[in-house]
Formats: sequence, C-alpha cells, structure tokens
Amino acid sequence: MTSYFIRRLLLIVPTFIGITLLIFAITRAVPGGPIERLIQQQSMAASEAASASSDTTSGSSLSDQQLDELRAYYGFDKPVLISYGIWLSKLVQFDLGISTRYHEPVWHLIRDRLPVSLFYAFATLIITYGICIPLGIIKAIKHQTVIDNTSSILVFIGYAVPGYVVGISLITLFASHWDVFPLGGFSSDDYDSLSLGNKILDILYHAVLPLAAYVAGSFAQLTLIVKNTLMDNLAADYVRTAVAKGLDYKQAIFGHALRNSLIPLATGFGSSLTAVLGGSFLIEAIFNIDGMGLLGYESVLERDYPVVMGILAISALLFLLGNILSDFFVALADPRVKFE
Amino acid sequence: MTEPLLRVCDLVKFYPVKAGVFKKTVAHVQAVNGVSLTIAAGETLGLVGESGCGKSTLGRTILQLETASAGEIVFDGQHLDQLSASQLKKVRQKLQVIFQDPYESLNSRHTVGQIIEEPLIIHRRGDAAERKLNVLALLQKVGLPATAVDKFPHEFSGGQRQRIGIARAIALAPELIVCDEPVSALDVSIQSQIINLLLELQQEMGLALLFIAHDLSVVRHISDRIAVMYLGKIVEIANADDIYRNPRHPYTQALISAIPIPDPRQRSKHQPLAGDVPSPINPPSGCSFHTRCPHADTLCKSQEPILQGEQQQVACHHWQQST
Amino acid sequence: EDNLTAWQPLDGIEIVQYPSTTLKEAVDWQTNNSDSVFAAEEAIRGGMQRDYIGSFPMTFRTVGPDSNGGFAGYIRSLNLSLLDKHPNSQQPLPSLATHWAFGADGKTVYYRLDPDARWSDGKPVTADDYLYAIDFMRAKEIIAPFYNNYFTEQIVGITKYDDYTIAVESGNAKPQDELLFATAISPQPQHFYKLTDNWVRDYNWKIPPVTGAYNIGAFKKGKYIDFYRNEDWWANDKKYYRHRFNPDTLRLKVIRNDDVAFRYFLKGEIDTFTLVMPRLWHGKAQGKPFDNGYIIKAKFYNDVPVPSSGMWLNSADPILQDIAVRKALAHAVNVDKVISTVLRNDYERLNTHHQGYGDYSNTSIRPRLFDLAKANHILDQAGWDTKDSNGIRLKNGQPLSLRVTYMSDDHTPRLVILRESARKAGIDLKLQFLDMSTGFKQVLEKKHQIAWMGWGEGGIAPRFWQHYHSDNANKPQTNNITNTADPIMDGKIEQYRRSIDRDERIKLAQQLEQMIYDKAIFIPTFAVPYTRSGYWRWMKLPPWMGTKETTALFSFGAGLHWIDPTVKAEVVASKKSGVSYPAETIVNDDFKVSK
Amino acid sequence: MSMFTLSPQGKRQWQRFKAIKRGYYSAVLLVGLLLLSCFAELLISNRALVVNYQGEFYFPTYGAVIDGQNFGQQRAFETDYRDLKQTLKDSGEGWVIMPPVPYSPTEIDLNLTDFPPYPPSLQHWLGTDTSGRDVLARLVYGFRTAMAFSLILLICNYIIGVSIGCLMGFLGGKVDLFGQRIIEIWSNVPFLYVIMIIASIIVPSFWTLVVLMVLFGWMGITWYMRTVTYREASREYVMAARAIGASQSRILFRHILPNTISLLVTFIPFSIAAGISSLTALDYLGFGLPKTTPSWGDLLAQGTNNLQYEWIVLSVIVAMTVVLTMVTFIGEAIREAFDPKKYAYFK
Amino acid sequence: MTVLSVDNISIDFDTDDGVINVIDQLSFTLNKGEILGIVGESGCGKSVTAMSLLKLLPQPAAHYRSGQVSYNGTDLWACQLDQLKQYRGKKIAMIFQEPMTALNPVYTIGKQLAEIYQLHFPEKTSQQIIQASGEILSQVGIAEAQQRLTEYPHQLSGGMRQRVMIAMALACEPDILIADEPTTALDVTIQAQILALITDLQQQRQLSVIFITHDLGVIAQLCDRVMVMYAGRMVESADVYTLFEQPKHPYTHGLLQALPRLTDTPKTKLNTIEGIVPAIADLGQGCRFADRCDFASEQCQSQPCVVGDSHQFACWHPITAEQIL
Ligand SMILES: Nc1ncnc2c1ncn2[C@@H]1O[C@H](COP(=O)(O)OP(=O)(O)OP(=O)(O)O)[C@@H](O)[C@H]1O
Ligand SMILES: Nc1ncnc2c1ncn2[C@@H]1O[C@H](COP(=O)(O)OP(=O)(O)OP(=O)(O)O)[C@@H](O)[C@H]1O
Ligand SMILES: [Mg+2]
Ligand SMILES: [Mg+2]
Repeated sequence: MTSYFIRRLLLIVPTFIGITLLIFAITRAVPGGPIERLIQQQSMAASEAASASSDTTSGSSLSDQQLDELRAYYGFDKPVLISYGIWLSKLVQFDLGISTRYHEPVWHLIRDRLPVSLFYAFATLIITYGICIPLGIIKAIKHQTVIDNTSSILVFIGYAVPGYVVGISLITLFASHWDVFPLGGFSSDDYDSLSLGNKILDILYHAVLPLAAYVAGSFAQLTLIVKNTLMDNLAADYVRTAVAKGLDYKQAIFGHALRNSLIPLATGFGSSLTAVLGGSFLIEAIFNIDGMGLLGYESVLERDYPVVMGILAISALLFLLGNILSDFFVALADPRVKFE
Repeated sequence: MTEPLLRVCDLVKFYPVKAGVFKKTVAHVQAVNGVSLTIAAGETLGLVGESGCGKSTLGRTILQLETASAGEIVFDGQHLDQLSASQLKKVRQKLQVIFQDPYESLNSRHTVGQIIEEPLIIHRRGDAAERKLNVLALLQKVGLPATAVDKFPHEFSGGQRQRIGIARAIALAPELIVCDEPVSALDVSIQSQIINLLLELQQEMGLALLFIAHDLSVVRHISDRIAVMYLGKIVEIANADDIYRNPRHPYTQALISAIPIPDPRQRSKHQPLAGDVPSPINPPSGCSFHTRCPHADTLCKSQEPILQGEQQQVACHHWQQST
Repeated sequence: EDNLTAWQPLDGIEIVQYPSTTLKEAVDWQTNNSDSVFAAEEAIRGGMQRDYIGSFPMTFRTVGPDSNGGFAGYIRSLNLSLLDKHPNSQQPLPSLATHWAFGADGKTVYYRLDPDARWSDGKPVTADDYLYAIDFMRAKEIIAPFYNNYFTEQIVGITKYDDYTIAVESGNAKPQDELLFATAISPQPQHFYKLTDNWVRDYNWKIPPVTGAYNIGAFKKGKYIDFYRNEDWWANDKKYYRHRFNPDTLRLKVIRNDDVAFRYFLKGEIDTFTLVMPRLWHGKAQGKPFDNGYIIKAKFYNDVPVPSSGMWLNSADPILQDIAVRKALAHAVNVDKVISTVLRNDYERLNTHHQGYGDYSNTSIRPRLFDLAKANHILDQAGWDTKDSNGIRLKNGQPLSLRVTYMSDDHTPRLVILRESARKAGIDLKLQFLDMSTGFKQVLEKKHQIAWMGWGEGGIAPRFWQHYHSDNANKPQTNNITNTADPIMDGKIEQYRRSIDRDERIKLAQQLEQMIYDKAIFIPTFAVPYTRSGYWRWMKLPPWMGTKETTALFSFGAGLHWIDPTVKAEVVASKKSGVSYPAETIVNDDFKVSK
Repeated sequence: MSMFTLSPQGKRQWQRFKAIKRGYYSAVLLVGLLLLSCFAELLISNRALVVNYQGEFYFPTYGAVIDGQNFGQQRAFETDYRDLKQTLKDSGEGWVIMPPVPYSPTEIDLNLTDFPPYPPSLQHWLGTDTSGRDVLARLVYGFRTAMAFSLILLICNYIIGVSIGCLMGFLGGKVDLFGQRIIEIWSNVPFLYVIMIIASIIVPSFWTLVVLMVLFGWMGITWYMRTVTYREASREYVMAARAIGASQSRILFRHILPNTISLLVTFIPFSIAAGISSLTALDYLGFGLPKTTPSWGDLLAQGTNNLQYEWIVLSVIVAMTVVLTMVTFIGEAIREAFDPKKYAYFK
Repeated sequence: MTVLSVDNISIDFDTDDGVINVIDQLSFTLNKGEILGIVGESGCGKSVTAMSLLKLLPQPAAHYRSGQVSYNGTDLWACQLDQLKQYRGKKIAMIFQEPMTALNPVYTIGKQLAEIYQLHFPEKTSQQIIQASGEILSQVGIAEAQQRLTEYPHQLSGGMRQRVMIAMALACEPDILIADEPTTALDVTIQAQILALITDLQQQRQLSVIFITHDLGVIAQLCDRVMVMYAGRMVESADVYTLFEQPKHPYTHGLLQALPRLTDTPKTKLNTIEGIVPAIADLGQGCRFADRCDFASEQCQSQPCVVGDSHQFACWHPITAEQIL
C-alpha cells in the first residue's frame, strides 16, 4: 500500500511536467501578450490623456530594437523549451515568477486569494456534503414517496440551471430588490475595525448568496450517489445479518449500511476539493469575490502568463494530489481496498 | 504406445505478484506447478481438487487461453505453445471448452442462434443457409427446441443454458472438450440430464473429455481415469475405480471420505481433515500437503515427493503406510 | 460664430519683463489672470465621494508597463503640469508655471515656475524636478518606450536658468498654441525616485508625492482605493483652483460587474453613475429612486474633439481594395437606423474622421447616406452582379462577404442592424467579436477586413501621419489600419507636419479630410455630443454644471462638484421615511454645437 | 444485427423506462420538441409558407431568396412577406400563408413606435431582444442549435472516447499506462485558453466549436469505458469467444462493445445536458458561436445585462431550466431503467 | 418437544411481473435437539422459508400473507417489532449461505461479534465482551482467536468466515439455529469440518437446527428429519431413514434416483427427472410437479393435500415400495 502511494507520488512528476509544458507552449501560441497590451493602451487610451500626449506630429510606433527589449523584459526572447526550463527550475525553488500585470510575485497574488477560495471551497464542501448525505439517506429510506420525488425535482432543477444564473437571480432578488444581503464582496470595507465575532458574522453575511449560487448545482450528483449506494446497501446481506442479530432498522442502517455507502463519496472527495478551490470565475465576478477563479480568468484574458502558469501549476498539483488523496480516503474507508 | 491425443508435460503456470514502488514481481502464484498428464482419444480424464488448487488454470492453459510459463502441451501431435495465431485457430476446431457458469459464459446480448453459429462463422463452415440448418441440428442434439434460435440466453434455465454452451462446444465436432465444472452450478435434478447428454455425445462423437469438478461422485461416474490436484500439483492419478477403491495419497483419502454419501445409514465416522489449503503464493516446502497430513514427518517437510507408480501414480513419501 | 478654439492671445494678458540673471534671450513673459473662473463659489469642502472601478489597477506608477489602463486618468489627475488650459476659452492658464514666453526659434518655450508650488510631502517644486523629469522619461529602466521616444524626439531639451526659470525645447517647430501644450510637461519628484533595474517592480505600488490636490491615501488591493485631499494644498487659493476638488475623500470601490455596480448606485452606496449609453439612460435608470427624486439625471452637451468611431476598411484587402465596394458598403450600412433605434436618437451621425477641431475640421463633409439603390448600382457596375441563393452578391464565384472585427459586446446590437441592412444590398457582413487584446493585435497586424473601433482624439489639431501616411501602411504595429498609401496624400501630410503656419495647416487639414472621404476608407458612425450622469441629490454641481470640455460631470480631474452634507442627511432620512422629491432630469445645452 | 434489435433485456429496460413517468414524458416531450425544431422554418420564419401571386404558387421556405420585385415590391432583396400578405389581401391579387410566428431569428423588427427591446405582445409573443429580434424565434432556433451541437458532440465524443477507452481496457499494460498519463495531461489543458486562441484567429463557427469541444471532451467517457472493458474482458463469455477462435477485433466489437451499451446509454442524457450548458456558457462569455447566430448564451447575456427587461432573461432561464431538467429527468430514468435499484430493507 | 411450529404459512412477493406466491401453505415443526433438513432445488423457497421465521424478508416486496410461526408458544409473526428483536439472535440465530457478503466488510470480526453482546447483554463490560468473543471463536475451531478479532472479513478464508458466522450465531446460546446452505460455497473437506462442528454443537447444547441445503448427501449425513420442498410447497417430510428408503413423492424419488452414486457403474446413463423446475410466476393450481411427473393424471390438476403424520407427503399417486425396487 505504501509503495502504491509512493508510486503514485512519483508518477505525479512526469504528469505534472507534461501538463505544465503543454500549457506553457499554449501560452506562447496565444495571440496578444503583454507587449500588445502595452501598445494598445498607448494608442487607444489616448482620449484620457488628452493634454499630456497631444501631439500633431509624432508617430507612435516602436523600433524593432525597442520591441526586442520589451520581449526580453517579458521573457519572450527565448525558445519555448528553454523558457520552460527556466520556469521549471524557478518553480523547483518555489518561485512562481512575477506577474506581468501586477508586477508582484505570483505567489503573493495567489497567497492573497487562497484564503478566500479556501473558505468558499470548504464551505461549499461542508454544505454540499452536509446536505447531500442526510438528504440522500432520507431519499433512500423514503424511496418513491413525495419527499423523494419533490426533492429530486428540486435537486435536478438546481443541477440544470448554471450557477452564474442562480447568482444573478439571487443578487437581483435578495440584494437589490429586497436588500437583505449585501451586493457582494468577501467582507465589508470596515472589516478590519470589527471585533472577531463580528468579523465572522460579517464574512458569513457576505457569503450567503455566493454560497447558494455555488452549491445549487452540486447537490444532484452527490445526493443521488448517496441515495443509490445506500439503497444498494440497505438490501445487502450483511444488513440482514445485522437485523438477524437483533438490531433494529435504524441501528442497521446507521451502523452498517451507511458506512459502506460513504465509500463512493470518498472517491470523489479529493477531486471535488480541487474543483471547488478553482471556484467559478463567473460567480466570483458577479459577487465581486477575489478568488482564484477570477484571478485565473482575468490573467488569461490579460495574458498574464506567469500568473496563469502559477495557478495552473498549483491546480494541476492539487488535482494530482487530490486524486491520491481520494485513493487514500477510499483506503481509509474501505479495509478491503488494496492498491497495488 | 501410440501418441495420446493430448500430452501435457511438466506444465507450469505462474501468475506474477507485483508489489513495490516499481511494481516489481515479488512472488508468484504457483497456480499450476509441474503437471504432466495424458488423455487418449475418446477417453475421459476427471480432475478433482479443492477450490483454488489450479484446476481451471490447467484447463485454460491447455486451451491456450493462458500462456504456459513452462512445459509443453502436445495436442494431436502439435506443440500448441509453438503455433502461430492462424495455426492455433485451426487447432481450436478440435479443442473446445464448456464452462462452469452457464450465465457468465454466454454473451447475454447475442441470441442462442448467434451463439451457436459463431464458431461456424469464424471457421467458415458452410454458407448462411447451411449454418442455419447446422444450428438447428445442434439444438436438437442437445435437446433444445428449434424455437430457441431467436431467444436470448437469459430466457432459459441454468440447465438449458448449459446445453447451449455444449452445443457451441460441439458445433465444430472437436476431439477434446475441456469441461470446467460443467454441472457444479446446476440443480441435482438437472445435473443428471447434463451428465447423460455429455456421455451420449461422447459415445456418438468419440470425444475425449477433460472433466473438471469438485463433486467426486459425479467425476467418478463420468471418468475413465482421475487426477487429484493439490496446490498446483497432481498428487495422484489413476483409473477411476482404483482411486475410489484404493486411494493412496492421504489427501485423496480425505477427499473421498469427505464425500457426503446420500445414505443416512452410511454416516461418515472419519475425522475430517483439519485446516485450510495453504496459499499458492507461498506453498509449504517439501510435500505441499504436509501441513494437513496426519502422516507427515520431517522428510515430508523437506523433500518434495514425485509421482511414482505404474497404473496408479501417487506423489507421497508414505503412501504405503497410509493405505 | 463659434470661434473659441482659435488661438489668439487675449487682450487682457499682461506682458511682463521678468529679470533673470542667466536668461540671455530677452523674452516677453505672458500669463493669464483675467480669464473667467469656472468653479462655483458656493462649493462646500468635505465629505466622501464614492465611485467604482471595474478592476483594481495594475500599478500606481504614472509610467511604465500597465500604467496606461483605465486607472491612468485618476493617476494623471494627481499631478499638475506647467500649464493648464482653460476649458472654455482654451487659453493657457498658469499652473505650476506662472509665466511663459516663446523663444525666437519657434521651438523653445520659457517658463517661470511658481515658487509656491510644493510636492505633497512639502518639498518645493523646482527647476531640477523638470530636469529630472526628462532624464526620468528617457530612462530605459521605466520600460516605457513610448515615453522614451517622446521625450527624446519631441522634447529635445530642458535648460535651467535658475531654480524657478526653465526653457523646454520641442523637437520641431509648431504653431504656438500646440507648442505651448506640447512643452508643458510635468515635473518628477527627484527626491523620491531611484532608477534601478527593478524600478518597475519596486515602484509598482509606491505612492509618489504629487503636485495636485489629491493623493492616494488608503487602499486594499482588489477592494478599494481612497484618494485623500492633500492638507494645505499649495494651490488652494490660486484663482483657477479655488472652490475646486471639494470632497475630502474619493473612494473607488472595485466592482467587476457593471450591472452589479449599478445596483450599488441604486442603493446609494455609490454617489454618481455615468449614463452615457442609451441602454442605461433610457433602460436602467428608471424606477423608484429616480421617480422619488433621490437620484437626479443630467444630460450635458459638450464640445470637444469627437472620438472617431466607425468602420475602418482595410484597403489592402482583395475585396476592399476596390473603391466601388467601399463606397457601396458605405451606402449599404444603415447607420441612421441604428441611431434612431438602439441608440434612441441620442447619438449623432459622425460626419468625418476629425470632428470638433474648430477651424481644422472640414464641416462641409457629410457621410454617405444609406441608399440601397445607390449601393446596388455601384456594385452592379463593379461586377458584383450575380446573387447566390441567400441573396449574397458574387463576382467570379466569390461571395461579397466581409468580416467585421469588433471588441465590445455592447456594440453587437448596432452591428446586427448594419449587417441586416448590408444584406439587403447583397453584402454579407460576418461579425467577429474578439476580446480587446486579440482584436487589437489583429487590427495592428492589419489582418482585419473591417475594423469596428473608435480612436480617441485629442489635442488641438488633427493628426494624419499615423493614420494615413504610407510610412505606416502595410506593416504591423502602426495605426494606419486602413493601409492607405497614396503619394498625393503623403505629400500633403508631410507638408502639414512641417508647417507652422496655422492657416496653411487648416487648409491642408481640410483637403486631407476631403481625400479621406473620397477614398471611402472610413465609414464614420456615431458622435456622442454630450455626457450624462445620474447622481444622488446630495451631489452638487455649479449652476453651469460643466465646461465646454466636460466629458464627465463628476470628473475627478476637473473637480467642480461637491457634497452637501445637510442635503445628504435629509435625503437619507427621506429615503427611510419614504418622503419623495420631484423627479428631476436636467438637460444643459449651453455648449451644444448643433442646436 | 444484435446491436440494433432490442434484446429482451432491452425490452424490459424500455418497459421500466416507460414506467418512470417523469422521465418517459420528458423524453416524449423532448423528442417532440426536437422534431418540431427540425422543421422550425415552417413554424417560425419571416418567409411565407405559401404564396399565391397572380395565380402562381411559390414556396419560399426552403428555397433561394426571392426578391421583392417578383411580387411587385420595391425591393431588390428578399421579399417582406408580412407586408406582401397585407398588400395581396388588399389588392386581391393572391394570398400568402405565413408561419404561426412570422419572424426569423435574425430579423430585426423595428417597425414599432418604441425602441427595442419590446415587451411581449401579440406580434412578439415573448418580446424582442435588445436589437429587436424575436425572442421566441431565437429561443427555438437556439434550442435547435444547442441540441444539434450536443448530439453531434456526443456522437464524436463517444466514437473517440469509447474506442480509446476500450483499447486501453482491452489491451491493458503499457498502452493503458501511457494512455492514462496522456489523458490526464490532456484533460488538464484549460479549455478556455484554447477557445481564446482559436477565437482570435477565426470566427469560431459551429463546426470549429464542435471540433474544439470534442478535442477536450472525449476523455470523460474513456475512464468508464476503460474499467468496463477491463471488467468485461475478464468475463467468461469473452474467454469462450477466444476458445472458439474469435479474433481480437471480433471479441472487442461483437462481444465486449455490445455489453457496454447500457453504460453508454446512461451517460447520454448527462452528456447532452453538459453540451448544452457549455455551449451556453461559451456564448455567454462571448467565445462561442458568431454573435448573429441565435443562441441561448447570447440571450442569457443580454438578459442578465438588462434585467429590467425581464422577459428576455425569464424566457431563456425558463427554457434552459425546462429543457435541462427534462434531459436530467430522462437521464435519471434511463439510469434507473438500466440499473433498477431493488428497493428493499429489513425491518 | 416442539420448540418451533410453522403453521400454514403463505408468502407473496411483489415483482415486476406482479404478485407471485412464493411459499404456499407450508407447515412443519422442529423439536428440541433435532436437526431438521430442508432440501429442494434452487429457487424452491428454502431461504424464503428460513428467513420468514424471523420476519427477515426484504420489505416492502415480501408479504406474510397467512399462517403462524410459534416459538415456544409465542406467535412470532404477530409480535411487535420490538418484541421480535428479543428473539432474533438471542433465541433463534441464523447463518447465511454466502459468508463473504453476510459479514460487513468494513468492520472487524471483533466488532461484529461484540455488537451481539452489546445488544443482548448490555451489562457486559467491553473487557468481558472481548474475552467472550475470543472464547466463542475458539469454540468453533478458529486458532489464534484473539488475533482474528482484529481482522476484517476479507482477510479470512471462506471456511473461516463461515465459522465466524456460526460463532456469531452461537454467541447468545440460542435455542434454534437456522443454517441456510452454510456449506454450499465451501470445499468438500471444509464442508466436512463445518458439518462436524454443527453436529458437535447440537449434541453438546441440545441445539435445535434447521439445516437448509440442496445436497441430499449432506442431509443424509447430518439430519434427523427431512422436509423436501418443490416450488414453494412442501412435497414430503419424514425422518431421514424413511425418506431415503421409502420416499413417497415422485419428486423425492426422482432426486434420489438421479444422484450418481459411487456404487453405480460408471459411464452408464443416470436416471433423470425430465423437464425443468417451473418458474414460480406461472404456476397453476394443481400439483406443481405434475409437468415432470411420470405418474401425473387428471387428478393432479387439483392440489394434493398433505397426508400422513410422521411421514407426510403431498401426492395423489405416492410411490409404492415396489416402484422403488
Ligand atoms: N489471472 C490470475 N492472476 C493471478 N492469479 C490467478 C489468476 N487466475 C487464477 N489465479 C490463482 O491461481 C490459483 C488457481 O486458480 P484456479 O482458478 O485454477 O483454481 P481452481 O482449482 O479452478 O479453483 P475453483 O475450484 O475455485 O474453480 C488460485 O489461487 C487463483 O487465485
Ligand atoms: N426479494 C425477492 N423478490 C422477488 N422474488 C423473490 C425474492 N426473494 C426470493 N424470491 C423468489 O422466491 C423464490 C424462492 O427463493 P429462495 O431464495 O427461497 O430459494 P432457495 O430455495 O433458497 O434457492 P437457493 O437454493 O438458490 O438458495 C424464488 O423463485 C425467488 O425468485
Ligand atoms: Mg475453477
Ligand atoms: Mg437460498
């Protein structure tokens, strides 16, 4: 078993290199980088600079040498493989490079957003698991009753409507129309001056709507997994054994069937963690939350390659580790599992 | 002596057990470990032994469904392990198989007609119309109604399904059929029907059978000779009568005494054999049976007995004492 | 007539002889103390104004990479330059310099610095800061090649005569009005900067001392930025700066989604909201807070060089190189319909590329009007005389299909209408929506067929060289996106660049403008002759609301508005209790050009 | 062909599926809608179904453009059939039959007095969008595009994913190991990126989007196929097939693949739902189909940017919810039909 | 002395094809210290019978339509669930066919054993429970019992798992042990071990055992009395000697005849019962064996009633002694 995990960990290395190299190559192929942005800003934002750069006669083109200097500044002067090698060797020293957009270390940008994303990731996980497991249990026990059917319909509708649409609807209703919740943000502007208790309340107050948008779609799958596996296990032979021993219905379900039904959940846990951590940039944009998802999306749009690479490197790593983590959970949950 | 239909010589089949970071092979499941036997044309060899002792593996290796780790298999004068794919395909016309599980061994998405016709298609026997007739004839032969052609296997009972499997096996008129526990999954009242059918076909077509089973009464009924396996090895091989009347190996003796005889007046007085079968990954040294053998001594622990004897061959250091 | 843009030294400008020990040349110093004041005396200082930005700025630097984004306007407003321009009379106003004088060579301008001028950290602003400015702007370390170029080619030198007297020399001779503003540079705080290899990074979030009224006070990355008014700002009591820059604080909250931002505004968490787009003005800005008079809507006509929006046709394209197609296209797109429908008649038809430059503008040009018969006729003549089953014209089997590259989703409804109308003439317009970076790259690499975009215009006179000179045609990264290469035009452009005779330049500009029209390489579309805002009742503006140049009513740079605390308290209370005011929509057309 | 005749299990599964009312009626409805949308031109179009003009019949729906001049209109371009209907009625020169919704999804109808978007009315049942195009028409054509997109996507994904997954599971060993790594790498490539590259080079057309989505969408099914094939390959009927001398390809295609069908079928509705959602999201973000193509994402973007014109956002959200919920219901019903949970407990 | 008497029980199941009658008017009794064997082909209702005694059939599909099951005078079927719990495991214990699936794979043997003690002897301390668990495991012949307590079911061999099941059944020293094909999944030599174990226990503890199997050999070796079932009905019931020597029902007779015996001449044709067991869903009113029976007549269209007392059978045309010969 240990060797299985060691092997999995070792396999991360080639996969990780494969992923990052591929993405690195793609970033090079994407048209419009920081240099184009620079030229564009200079030309298009002219109206804002009316007095400063008004000039009847100057052209605004750069010489080839100047372009080369810019390329060197942004590290576009070397072939892909060499640049990748440089990037990788820096990565090994935990240096993710410097954002071409914010001119800050990429790691600092990520570090600032990570707590926000982690908060939402864990909150989402806790809520989804916290609702799906009991709901799945109820649905399994009350199979084909009114409760089962109505909850199915609700859960499917939640699954069908995209999260960002839910988000917009929620904001319109609860923040704008009725003004019960704030319009967005992770915390209030005067957050720093609040007491600890109020800080927590403040964050929770801000989190209600975005969390609702996040979790709306995630119930369906998990609930049905819980329901289906529990239904499988309700009729399992060992449950009958338990009842034959003298256990009653509830004891048999909670003591025997449930534990076995949670095993499939462990399989998905690792990957769902990374998925939620990435967040949904659309929801983040709507609710004005500075999370990883938004950082990633903006950096793609703005061609901030070091940030893009940094986020992808971290998320790829988390994804790979998450898979291993899932295996680990499965092994914990199910003594029969022997990974070899 | 003429060359038998099938000769298996020192056949070994190991499955690697992989472990460690780089999945190195750290051990082997010694599923079949040096088995030699022969089957003459038209003869039935019974093969018994406890679960996991390598019976099925032996059968599958003979059928070339598994590649042997060592040893040779000569069928009809051909070394099966040296054949090319197309040659092997030819040999398969003469070498067929019936599996234990009549549910698992039939493709549930094919109709009975398709199942029985498939070997004919693969080996290009006749055109479509001829094949159709052939299939009907086969169905009749195994005692199924012609209407079965368009039905699916799951519409039949276990016994009927086993008949479908048999029809498929005899479609190409083979010379040897490996029967891997063909009746173990069937009810008592059906079991006898299938045994009768097999006996009938054997007589009619001159089939040789390798009959694997764990029910010794059945094996005894159908076999000319019987081989007893324990942990990948044959521990005793002899004529059916000899084995039952005069079992020499302590394991054979235990097996026979453990047969529940359907007669309340003949209740077994023997102390049953204690303990479980050891793991084939790590078989005991010396005689692999010594861990459960009432006669075992230090010799048994250190030295592996070889099959000896003429008609009745037995692999035991103490067979004289134990009988 | 409307002659305000013309450059004529005002009668009232006093000419002084200013003794200087080091200044050899005898010059006539000029200043301007007699122009009208455009700020309101009743303005009240104090309070916090709240606004939003779509994304957190990438830097606080004034130069270098990413310093030219949407936030640059705010950063630039923090600093004054040597001179200001009167927004109504267009006359120079004293700012960091009190006096100016023209050198005999037509290139040099002398400046007398205001000895009162202080950096926000209290250090005086002296001639050295200007000397440093030029070094700074030429430095490689700031990674600002455009500035490097400008301060090398256009500002060729600065001379310090004493701590408060300098001369700035332009690279070439220009008419005096342009020369004045071209040389009116801003100082740089020498005591603050250290030019290192890592300058861009090191100074990315540093807050340099400024000369203007505000400086960045507090900020939280990704959340908000507060601008604080500098205490004891040195120019507080200067004539043209009095009663301006009234709020103590301006808070810019980061709100990424404009729709959500609008909801903040409706809640009163943002004080003002720009409502230029008809979609906003007519669509969104409706409902309770407006009906109850808490929020006032105001429309203000201005008179500034109009951004040149329209379709830029790539004349190097195989189809578009035929002038007939270009002309037909101009007749086939129904711009007026767009204006009268989705734009709700708010916008005007843009006549030509350079509009709003006073005398320089060629006002005789009218755009080609939507006329299907004409378009059909031209195309039939040009050989596009068969149609395929979808009604698209063909020539030698090739369909008349053109790609329009555009970069703002807001414009889709407009283009959709143009596409429909062009279709009726048998022209198939394919709409290619690209994000800013990629779209701009495509256009600058001249890979477009039709570019749908607007160029910000500014300055005093039109610029032709970068857009129409063959030097810039058919090569990437230049602004001649129509790939115009016409020797006659080249000649005139060069002459226009060389000339320092205003009348000659005006004549040339008008001719060039006519040539642009004749070549049909630009289909002008919309001009927005006004600005519009919604604002909470407590936000106050002078009675005249703005100036000729007002492009945003509550402009941070102009600083004419203020917050009335009593009104604010009252409105907040009214809002709670449900008391309402009469709904108000103000329209000011004092500066409307075409009434 | 065994794959196409309904085996008895198939029949039983079909029976069970029919018994699950929610899923069954959703399926009937959805297939009905799909069929209707195939002939959307007959229901929703600004081209007339039949024109009788001066004694001659014209059927403009599916043909080439007929210029207005042919019918005496002052236009050298496509006839305005709504107008024609009126004029012919007045003049008695003939008649016109228009589809029930006489507007096309790309047609801008600005003949009303107000500015677009127009709220729902008798002319435009669901109102118009911000450019004055009929929302109902755009919804229906958008539905057709989305469904066609998802179905094509599904087929392509399945063909690629299933064959690769099968091969990995069947051949095992190195093929499997390397295959897994490559798929793992490939599935980590950010899709949005690639879309952005392509969108900057060409206007992404329907087919480029399909190709792109397939390129990054086939991996999902391989994991399942791989395990299922692996499991099936070790079953006895496969061994039986080998024993009678069946070739590898025969085993794979005639024996293993048909046995995985139930798995494939259960994934279909969810793949379709995913297809619709991703196309909508891409359109919403502006990286999808050309802006003029009627699409749900475009309507959604318009609607959410203009929430005060609630008919736009409501129409599309309701349509999306209904369709996606139906698809999900079907999916759940299929899953239940193929894998009936024998509901049982012990008291 | 009768400890358990089953009276005319009928059990229905809801299926996809409607309600089917799985057990039809079955009656039998079990005496103290007796081993009652139940034989019959697969699907004839043996397990359903066994499980119905403690109302362990899967709900909601199963319906206890009619009949009584009385244990020492208490009608188990009429009991409340709470009451029934007191009998399950404690008075009447069960062993199931598949030892792998009948044990919960995620709990250790020790935990699963301990659960019984906690349930029925709440006064026991955990120390005592571990002690008792170890002892009971040794009793069923498991070596190193204490160590096995910490192992999971999958770590044990099939024979050992079945022993654990037996240990669990015996933990509360019940009066009745119901063993549903406990050896079918096992090898012959292991089967012999288990059978020996059960015989021992029966003798030591005066345990009453219901032993279900379809192997007539096992029945002959183990049981005192035998009940033969066919398609949901009892067809014959007698003490083991009578049944094997003088079967009355043609089905029993046919079964005994069809068995290959060591004494037969090899390679001869075996006697067979032609035809197959009918599917329970399409059974008629009459004798359910009639289709396969050589002696079937008109009369067999109606259900034969059970006749006899110590040797009961349900047949219109019972086998006579001459026919056996
Ligand atoms: N593919 C395989 N890989 C690894 N080990 C195997 C494989 N097939 C069989 N074995 C092992 O080889 C041994 C012999 O197995 P085999 O199936 O031949 O036994 P058997 O005698 O047929 O048993 P049974 O009576 O249960 O059918 C067993 O220990 C089994 O676990
Ligand atoms: N949960 C159920 N739902 C429907 N029918 C059932 C159910 N359980 C059992 N049956 C039916 O009841 C009949 C008797 O089944 P039972 O399990 O008692 O047979 P058995 O004699 O124990 O067979 P085996 O020897 O195979 O264990 C079978 O025909 C079966 O189809
Ligand atoms: Mg086997
Ligand atoms: Mg059973």
